[in-house]
Amino acid sequence: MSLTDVTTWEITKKQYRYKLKSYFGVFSSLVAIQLLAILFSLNGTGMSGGSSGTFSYDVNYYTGDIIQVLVMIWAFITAIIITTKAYRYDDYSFVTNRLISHYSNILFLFSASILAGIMVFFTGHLFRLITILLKNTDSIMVSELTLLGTLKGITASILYIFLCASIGYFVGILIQLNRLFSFLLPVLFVGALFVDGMNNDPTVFPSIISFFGSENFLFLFILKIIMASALFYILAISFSNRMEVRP
Amino acid sequence: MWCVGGDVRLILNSDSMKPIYVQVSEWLETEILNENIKCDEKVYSQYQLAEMFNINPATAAKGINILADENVLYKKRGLGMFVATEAREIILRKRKNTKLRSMVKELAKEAIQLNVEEEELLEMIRSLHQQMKGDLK
Amino acid sequence: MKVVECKELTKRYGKAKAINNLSFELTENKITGLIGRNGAGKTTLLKMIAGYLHHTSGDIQVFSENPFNNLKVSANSIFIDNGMSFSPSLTLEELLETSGEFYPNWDQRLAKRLFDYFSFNPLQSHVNLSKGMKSTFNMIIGLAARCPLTIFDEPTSGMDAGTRKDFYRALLKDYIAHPRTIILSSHLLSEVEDILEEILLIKNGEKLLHMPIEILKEYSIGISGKATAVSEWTSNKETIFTQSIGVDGSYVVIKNDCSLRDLEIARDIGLEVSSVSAEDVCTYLTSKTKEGIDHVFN
Amino acid sequence: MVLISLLPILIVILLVAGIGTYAFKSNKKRHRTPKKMKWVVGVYFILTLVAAVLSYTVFPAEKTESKVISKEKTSQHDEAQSKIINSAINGKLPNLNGVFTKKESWNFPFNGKDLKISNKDEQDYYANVFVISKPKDDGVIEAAHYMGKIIIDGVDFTERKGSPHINVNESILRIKAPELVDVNFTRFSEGFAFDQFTGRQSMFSRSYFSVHGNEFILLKVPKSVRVNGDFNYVNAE
Repeated sequence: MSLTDVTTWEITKKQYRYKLKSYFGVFSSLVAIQLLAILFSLNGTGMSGGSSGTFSYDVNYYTGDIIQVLVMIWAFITAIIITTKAYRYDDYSFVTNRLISHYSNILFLFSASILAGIMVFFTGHLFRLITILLKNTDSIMVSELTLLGTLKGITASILYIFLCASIGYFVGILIQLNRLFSFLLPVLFVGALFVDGMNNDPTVFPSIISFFGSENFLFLFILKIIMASALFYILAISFSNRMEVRP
Repeated sequence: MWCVGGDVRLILNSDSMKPIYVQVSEWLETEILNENIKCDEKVYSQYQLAEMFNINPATAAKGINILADENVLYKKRGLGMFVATEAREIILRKRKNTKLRSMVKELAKEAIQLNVEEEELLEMIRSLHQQMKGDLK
Repeated sequence: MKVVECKELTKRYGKAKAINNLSFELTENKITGLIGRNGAGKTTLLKMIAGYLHHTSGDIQVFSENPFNNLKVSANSIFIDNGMSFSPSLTLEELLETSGEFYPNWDQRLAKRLFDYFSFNPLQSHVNLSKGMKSTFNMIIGLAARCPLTIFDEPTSGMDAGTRKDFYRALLKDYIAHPRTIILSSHLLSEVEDILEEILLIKNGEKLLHMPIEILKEYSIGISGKATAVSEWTSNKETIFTQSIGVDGSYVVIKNDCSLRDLEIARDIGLEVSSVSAEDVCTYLTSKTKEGIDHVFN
Repeated sequence: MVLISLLPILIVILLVAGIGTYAFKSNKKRHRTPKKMKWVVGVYFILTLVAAVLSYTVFPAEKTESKVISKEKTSQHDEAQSKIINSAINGKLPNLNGVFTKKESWNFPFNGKDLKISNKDEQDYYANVFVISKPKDDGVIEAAHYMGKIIIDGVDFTERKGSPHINVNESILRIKAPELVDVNFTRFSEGFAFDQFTGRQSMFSRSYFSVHGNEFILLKVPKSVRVNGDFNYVNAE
């Protein structure tokens, strides 16, 4: 009997390649979400107008914010779903262990975030095109990004999506550990929102959001996202190390 | 008597009470008696037998080993099992002493239960024996 | 070399013990049948060997390592059951290719030929297969992977009679060509006994016996005759099963540790001595009471 | 209040969760061929790609690349304009320093002694008028229209707005409103992730800011001309 020796990295690569194919369904839900986001965005996010003497103006604002936000929620949900039984055990039909399963999931989520981020950018253009065709305005203002700006924007978009995925992954693992969390976590979250906003001066959530959102240096932003998502993944991995397969 | 080849698997009846390795060894004995395998010829390996009869190779090996223990087969190192020169005699002797004897014992027992007298039984055996001898020829 | 080694292995679910103080060893390149009734703990034991579940106490070693969450064990073993989860995004053909990437001994030619023999559609998805077809497909993966430790948990569930026969034949032929350690669990011993070398019989998570299958066939003998005579003759023997037949007849299965002399005495006092098939021995050993289901109606 | 403001967010989250779970999970159960799924995603991706190409090429919108003026800049403009106007009202016209630019100028020969400024206009147009007395009598009224930047939501519309019509008839200088300018535009942004690192408004400080642009008319009149009407005398610095 000759036993095969394999390394973690070698199998991680194989599992990752397998997951790219086997979790392909996430992208069909991504398409559905993006179409929904376009629908929501068609209303525009705002209007402003005014006049002074002989000069008057009306501005309709359209942003890709909704697309971005919905895709972030999608990433969150997707990450939860791949921790559920139906998906978690796919890799156990082949060679793996817990750590490899996590590593390949993280790699998968990262790749999915990259693709989703790029698709957010393109979907933004699809949305723009649809709006142009539907709208009758004498002028369309496109604050066109430079190539560098575009790349920075896509990077930021991807990282936001990835952050949501890592939170979702952590939440998913908690729920797999104990079903109670699926009830407890939303209650805690909404409860915290209420408590925070009780005196009409929320501080905790805005400061968490501005921790990322107000960071104008891309490098520091990347660092913050990586640190935060690494934290969630490390917690998820350490919590799930004793979990059994198909018990 | 045996239909070798084709559907060999049918030969072995796993429902029969005899352990399969005994059946394997008996099948080999019959092959030797019928001179399908001759003296100093190689017999089937345990793997060939396992495949033929759809049984575990270890079971087949046990069947071979019985014959080896009885000196029907001998081992050539690295080459496998071969039929001994005196194989036929050993088998015939054994069958007479064990198989035939136990069959006769059963026969006698049944005859006693059915109140068949010794003479009547012997007569039955005699006539059937002659009839079958003729048939086989 | 020992492939699987369990010492006082116990697995507890809450208070219930699925596996209780189980000790056994499986040596290299044997086909072992894990036999037991439904709920005996077969699947739990196999999943512990495959490294899916962890044990509560005792010790379990596969390839001399603790199998739980162990990459070496995972890479050198394969666990086939009908709960195997495959992504619906991959076609059956792609699943075979993926398996080939993971298992170094994978025989794509064998896989493909079995695949064609059982007339699978390469473009189909695993979820769309019927139960029997799923089992057949999983079995192809289990065979073609040629893992040093191959575990089949109730592999034939849902298969039709013909496919079962084909499967056991294929398993045996591939085993002869490429010997490896195979564990086969089943509640139907008669179906698998011919291809087994060893049998591990468990009941309520405990080991009843672990021995070569041929020895099991001589493990016990059946005695039948007049009830009084039978009970007298068997009074100092270990009975496994009793059944009354007719008005005053009875059939008793005892452990076969009597001498030839004993048996001749039995014959002489008019008792009938018969051998007991391995299947029946297992049924009797694992039944709830010594009278079997008749107990309920008495 | 908090509840009401959270409600739509919660509804959206639930909706997305529902769709995401349904669209993804149903793949596990429903009979669907893997190939179809790949088609759907592939076609959508190509569609967005085509859309991106079209939105860059076929629809050449008014592109304001790198012309977007930040909020800070805008308020700087606003302050600078007010400062100059205030100073001028107090009699001192400071250096314009590019805050105001001369849009149009006129020269009117004038030999009268009194000049009346009429900037009453039916269109409710009003512009400050500042008058500088020239050191000598050269018989020419020099008029100029100065305009500060009009910035609406970061976009400079100064060019769009025209100058008023000015003419001198007998002793009356009339200021007539320029043509009405109505700007109606649609503004796109890729989303907050794109705005965050491109110096545009970040996601939390987004407000619709604008400077409507101050304007004034500067008259230089001969020394002896007396001006009356609505105006301020200023001295240029």
